[in-house]
Amino acid sequence: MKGFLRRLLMKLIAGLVMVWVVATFTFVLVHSLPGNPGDIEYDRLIMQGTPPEIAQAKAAVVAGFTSHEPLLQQYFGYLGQLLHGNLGVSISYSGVPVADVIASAAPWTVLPVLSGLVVSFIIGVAGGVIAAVKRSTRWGGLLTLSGSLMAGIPSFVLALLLAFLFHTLWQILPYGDTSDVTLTPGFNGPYIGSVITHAVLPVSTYALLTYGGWLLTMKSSVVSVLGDDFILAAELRGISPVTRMRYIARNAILPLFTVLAISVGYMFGGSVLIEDIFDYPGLGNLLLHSIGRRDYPLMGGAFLLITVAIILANILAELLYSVIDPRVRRA
Amino acid sequence: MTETIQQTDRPVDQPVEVSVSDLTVVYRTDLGELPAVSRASIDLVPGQITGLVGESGSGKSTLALAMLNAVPSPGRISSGSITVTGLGDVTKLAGRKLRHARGGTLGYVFQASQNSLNPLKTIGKQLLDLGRAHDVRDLRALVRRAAQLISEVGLDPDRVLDSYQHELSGGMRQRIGIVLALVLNARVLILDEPTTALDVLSQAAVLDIVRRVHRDSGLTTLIVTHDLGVVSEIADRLVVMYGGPNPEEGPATAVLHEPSHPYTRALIGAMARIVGDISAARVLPGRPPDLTTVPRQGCVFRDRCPLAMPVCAEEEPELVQWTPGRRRACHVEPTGVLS
Amino acid sequence: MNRHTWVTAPVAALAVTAMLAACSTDNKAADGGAVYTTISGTNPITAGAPMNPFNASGNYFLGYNTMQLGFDKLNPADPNDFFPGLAKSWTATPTSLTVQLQDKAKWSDGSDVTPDDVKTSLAIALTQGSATVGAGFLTQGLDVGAVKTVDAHTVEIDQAVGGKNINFTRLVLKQTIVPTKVYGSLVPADIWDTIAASQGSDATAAQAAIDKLNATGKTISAFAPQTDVSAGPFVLTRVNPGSAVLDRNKYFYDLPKISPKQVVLRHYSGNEQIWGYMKNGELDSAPYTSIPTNVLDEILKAGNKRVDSLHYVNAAIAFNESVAPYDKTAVRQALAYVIDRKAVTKVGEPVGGTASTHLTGMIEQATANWLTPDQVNALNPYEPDTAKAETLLKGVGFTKNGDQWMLPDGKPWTITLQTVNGFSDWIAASTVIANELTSFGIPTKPALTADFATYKTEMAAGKYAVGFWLTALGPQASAAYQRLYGADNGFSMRGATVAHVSGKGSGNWQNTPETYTVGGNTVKVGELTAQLSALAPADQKPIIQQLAIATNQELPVIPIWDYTSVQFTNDKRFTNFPQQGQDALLNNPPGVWMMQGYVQGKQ
Amino acid sequence: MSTLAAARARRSPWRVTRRVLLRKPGRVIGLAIIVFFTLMAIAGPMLYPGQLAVDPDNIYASPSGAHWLGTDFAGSDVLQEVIVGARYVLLTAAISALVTAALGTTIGLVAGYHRGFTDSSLMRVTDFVLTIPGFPLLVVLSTIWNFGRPLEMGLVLGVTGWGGVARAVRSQTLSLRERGFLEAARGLGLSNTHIIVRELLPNIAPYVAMNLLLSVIGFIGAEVALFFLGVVPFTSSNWGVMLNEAVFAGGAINSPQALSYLLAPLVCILLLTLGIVLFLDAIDELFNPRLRERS
Repeated sequence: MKGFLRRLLMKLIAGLVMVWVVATFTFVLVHSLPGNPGDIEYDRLIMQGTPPEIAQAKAAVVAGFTSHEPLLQQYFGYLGQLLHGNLGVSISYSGVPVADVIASAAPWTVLPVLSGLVVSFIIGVAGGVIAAVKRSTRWGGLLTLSGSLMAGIPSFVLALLLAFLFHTLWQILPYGDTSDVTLTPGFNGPYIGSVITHAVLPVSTYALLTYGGWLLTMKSSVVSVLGDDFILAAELRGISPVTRMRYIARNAILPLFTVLAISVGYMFGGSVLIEDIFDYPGLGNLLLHSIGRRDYPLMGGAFLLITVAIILANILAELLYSVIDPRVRRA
Repeated sequence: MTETIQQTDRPVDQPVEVSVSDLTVVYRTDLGELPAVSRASIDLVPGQITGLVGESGSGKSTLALAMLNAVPSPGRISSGSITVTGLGDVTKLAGRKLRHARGGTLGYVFQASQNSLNPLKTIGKQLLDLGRAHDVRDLRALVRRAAQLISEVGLDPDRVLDSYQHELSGGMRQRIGIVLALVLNARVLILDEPTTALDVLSQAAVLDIVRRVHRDSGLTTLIVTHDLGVVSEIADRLVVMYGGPNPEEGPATAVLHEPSHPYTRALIGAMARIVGDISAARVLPGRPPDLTTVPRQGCVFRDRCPLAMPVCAEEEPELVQWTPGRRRACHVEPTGVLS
Repeated sequence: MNRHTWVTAPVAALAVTAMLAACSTDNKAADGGAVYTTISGTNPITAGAPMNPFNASGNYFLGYNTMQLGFDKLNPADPNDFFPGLAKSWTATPTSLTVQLQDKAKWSDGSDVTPDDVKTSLAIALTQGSATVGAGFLTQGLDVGAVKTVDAHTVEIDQAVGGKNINFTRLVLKQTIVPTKVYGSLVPADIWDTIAASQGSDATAAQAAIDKLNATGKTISAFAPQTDVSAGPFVLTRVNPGSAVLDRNKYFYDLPKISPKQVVLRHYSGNEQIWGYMKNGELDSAPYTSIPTNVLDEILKAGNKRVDSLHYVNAAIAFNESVAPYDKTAVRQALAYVIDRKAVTKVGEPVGGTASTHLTGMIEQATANWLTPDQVNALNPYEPDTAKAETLLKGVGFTKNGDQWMLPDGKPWTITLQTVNGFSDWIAASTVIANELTSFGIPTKPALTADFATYKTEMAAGKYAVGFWLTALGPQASAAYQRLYGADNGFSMRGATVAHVSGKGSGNWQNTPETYTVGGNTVKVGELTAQLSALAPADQKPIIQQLAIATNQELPVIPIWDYTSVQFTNDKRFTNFPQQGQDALLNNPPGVWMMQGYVQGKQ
Repeated sequence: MSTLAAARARRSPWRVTRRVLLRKPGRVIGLAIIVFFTLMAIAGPMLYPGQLAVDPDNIYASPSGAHWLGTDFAGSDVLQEVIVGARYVLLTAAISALVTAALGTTIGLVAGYHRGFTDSSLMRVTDFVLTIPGFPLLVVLSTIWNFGRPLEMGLVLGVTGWGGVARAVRSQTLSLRERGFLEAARGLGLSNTHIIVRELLPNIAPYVAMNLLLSVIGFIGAEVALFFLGVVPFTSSNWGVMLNEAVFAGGAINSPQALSYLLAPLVCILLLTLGIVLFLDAIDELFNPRLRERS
């Protein structure tokens, strides 16, 4: 247990170092973007038909939130703020704390991603078991093929295809919003129902996106566990089929934790496209918005958050792994 | 010499614990169903340790698995019977009865090189799983019995029961395998290559334990091995296998000292260690049989046999008794082999 | 929230969902009007943004819950022509503006809109970047010197000492009026002293004052009020992730005119979403989007009505004249002859664009307004004519080698036509232009810049020789010509004189000559343009005429199409929408239409 | 019986490949699809030299004899665009695969071979590359660098996408080590370079090949996605550009006229993915003989 705690601590420290590296990387990246928030605001207003003198004034306010200190000084300031858990203030939201902006966007990424993860996990793992057991039959082969195909299809192609089929062609599912706007948000049936129906397409996209990973990993894992000696040994000792299934399941599930981390990363990364297509006000959209408006702190914050989610998923996978595998826990 | 044979010979009326008769196991392949074990017959007598020897691929492991009616797919028992006292014909058993026979009456110990333990559960937990699977009411008694057995095999019960597989050495795992095979008071113990992949010291220890528990519990034991050294140390009887019907069987010392079949002789020749004469060591020519290359007609060994005759290609030799207690299947006269 | 609620919440959610799904009620307002659904084109709706008009992404909606003293009619002949807003009427002197507030003007909490609210609002306006040292003070900015309460409904706004801004009325009327009770605490008590200091002659003190104002401005724009206090016809009830919901303000001064009970403004991230809503008949009106013909058909089929109005902007091709051969007038003219603007418009902006005909640097309507018919007829329309183009090119030393044109120095002439990502109309147009030019013998490749911010930066750095640009900004001709002969061309005003800079870092990327020769006369474009902003419209005419004719001859840019604002209305739920031709109204959001008595619910 | 001859015949690489390929019809189809698109990428632009013809009077035309897949926003032929666009997509994927293979294999091999400090520092870098969310990073990068050309796009994709291959190669190298492979080679007195290049590389090549094919799918997805999102400036036809135009400018989701413009590139990407996936199955079996003998 001591060794385990020590490794967890090491993982956390490594995670923190990674956060620092990513923060630095993001900082450099973000500040090498050409253009500046003030100019963009000015042109945005001009294109909306705002008279130049008023656009100029408004753009000046936005520009006022942009730091003009030397970059190195900004960098240390940024790190200092990060240490205090402060992501700074947004430029395009004129001084609203980045954390607040992100907090209001995060649920629209996290909830669909997690729902998608749960759905894809259930379907993918079940499919993987079937594909493993029936691997010599035609259906098993087709199931495996479906997994490889889903793992290969680009997320946005999938999203567009789903939108086209279910929205344009068959007109059974809504697309391009989070809920029916005529409904009052809150704790009422129609609204919740509407949120759920609007979430079907994005969540399905997230789910299909990672379904292949689960299925393929589960399949090969089950196949290899089925061939393991101890399963035959258990059978020859007269262990009951239910217990044997439990043995198989627990052993076969181990490699899935690696997939968990990869899936989370993949989904958060894919959120940029999926949220753009389904117009979900989540982190991916926020990132695009912040890039378009050159909102450096917001861009850095959104990017950092997505990265931290991936790092956390990795640590979580590691944790789960060691909970279930004594070879790791008691080594 | 003949005296020895007489001593270990089995009187005709001696009770038989396990009787394998005319057993054929086939594997389904692209080329159709090919036999891995063909018309094998073996009797296991209580109180005796029977050694089953042959090269890899000779079908000895398949036979051992068949005794638990556990031939892995795509293989199946196509004919013959395996009668175990108190259980009847094992090949006819299915479902719960079969499951209770395995581990209950028939204890099976795996090759030492294989991991026969679930890596994610402690030995104790796996013991409890075993108890539950066999409807053992008093699990405490089971644990006590296991602890006793573990002590008998020379390990510390408390430590072992709380250990995971990866925390035990190869020799320790093998002893645990024996304990788990016997903990439910099996009467028949089948060991598949129990010493392969163990170092010399562990090998000796494991064999010693097998001998002891066999004696103490009055078991009927079958050791499947390719290692004639093991057999010479421990077995009372010896059955030699090669693809089809056993070429030869008889009391261990007799067969080892007076091989009456060219294959047995070749096997012994390849294992010069047991006679201590390195100059006598010869490599067994040719490749061991495999499903696709085994001849379909005549003696299966004839391609590699130095004494092969034209008749060997046409007719399969029958397994017949030639001296009391010893049977052989060969067209060549015993004297022709022994000389 | 206590623990118990937390635990049972999911269970309750399921039960409620099941119950309400079974007997789902119609949420549409029944009493006193329907729900008016539309799009706010100005800001995407973000649930996390504050309800603050001074926030760059704030949830505030002009004409609905955000009020000005008046609403701009975009009248090119009179920049101070406004619809009344919170101001019922106003009278202007050269140095001040006296505003009569609406008699019944009230905030949505029932309190009166007072002169003090106006004073606070104008002070805030001066913290919002309006006060900047040396940026055209006394000619351009919102130079409010003092705000005086005359009586409970009358307020006098004075220009700073010495100020004579002819646009003063317009600038004041356009300011957002917010309640003192919400924003007052953010405004320092001595703000007017600071404002005075910022306008003073002591440069150091002025700069310090401006820094102080800017700091206040930042606090104000980041401020997030708890609730919306509106003096407009609606008040913001809530902001959802996909929409903002505004309910009718029962204290609105002209309540009987407001028919909808509720306004829902839907979020959009791309034009295609607005098209989808319209196709489903979900919108009562929709703002301008760049639209392809096939989609237009779908929208019209769904029962929406198209309403066009003027849009004071056009798409043009701009040149960096420091790069040869674009410094030659003949070259630019030749290109204008080669590019078939009608064909290009058909692909680029088939619905919301009309091909430019007179190329004066202003939109067509403005050209017709400012120039006499004779002058208009005398303008060169540059009808597609490759023969003329060839003559012009050969006249300045170009040669043709086979199919390909050679520069005077003998090198082959190729063009990279720069556009920017996301401007799908420009991109589509550039493919056609490239096609035309290539067929003419100038191999042309369209090139894209990643985004507009980069485009602007690189354009200002003089990296593009030929690229798309928005020109003819209006409605004032001064704005249109500032675009051509202003900062981007190195001209800037220093007090009464005009300075000209060029070269690296000057911001001058157009690099036209400082003067043109038109009909033997020298036209000082920079100076003339600078004069425009200080003149009353009537006095602008001769200058505009000079600039228009000079621009038509010299073509510092080649305009391709004038944008038309194509809006849609749907009379399924409401009637009496503004009609085509009511440009002054159509240029304002539907909230303003309602205030002026338009848009009634169908019962 | 000529079992020996038969066995030898079975082991000839060409025969094996053919046999493995022909075992399932899907594999042949997969290979056919890949070959088809590769030919399209090579020959397509030659088929239609010069610029795409525009026809302002024939915008978003329905499929017809003259335009099999209809026309786009400028009246250009959609079929022609799909064919011409294949080159960019595949060329970019090929370049990025090359970069990924080079970087991933080198780093994986060196890390697995040297272990210790070299290994752990190289793996930290790999972790970093794997942790940074790839697509958002590309979106940000696209604003900084103009990678509108295949070479640049391929480089960027390759440079940001080698993590997976490096990890696979390293673990494969480690497992070769475990098997005493390296000790044996060292025992023979072979130099490090020789061992890495001559001994390890051939053993690892199959895994690199498989991982590459997998990452090629990812690269195609990513590059097309960048164009679709409209963050990368495009100068030529590309499937992503077509999708972008179809959805954001053509209203294909709302208007049936632009449908073929939307579906043509979509189907191409789907087909190509399917082809690679089907073909991968064959490669998998070729390099994993265990699978071969099973079925």
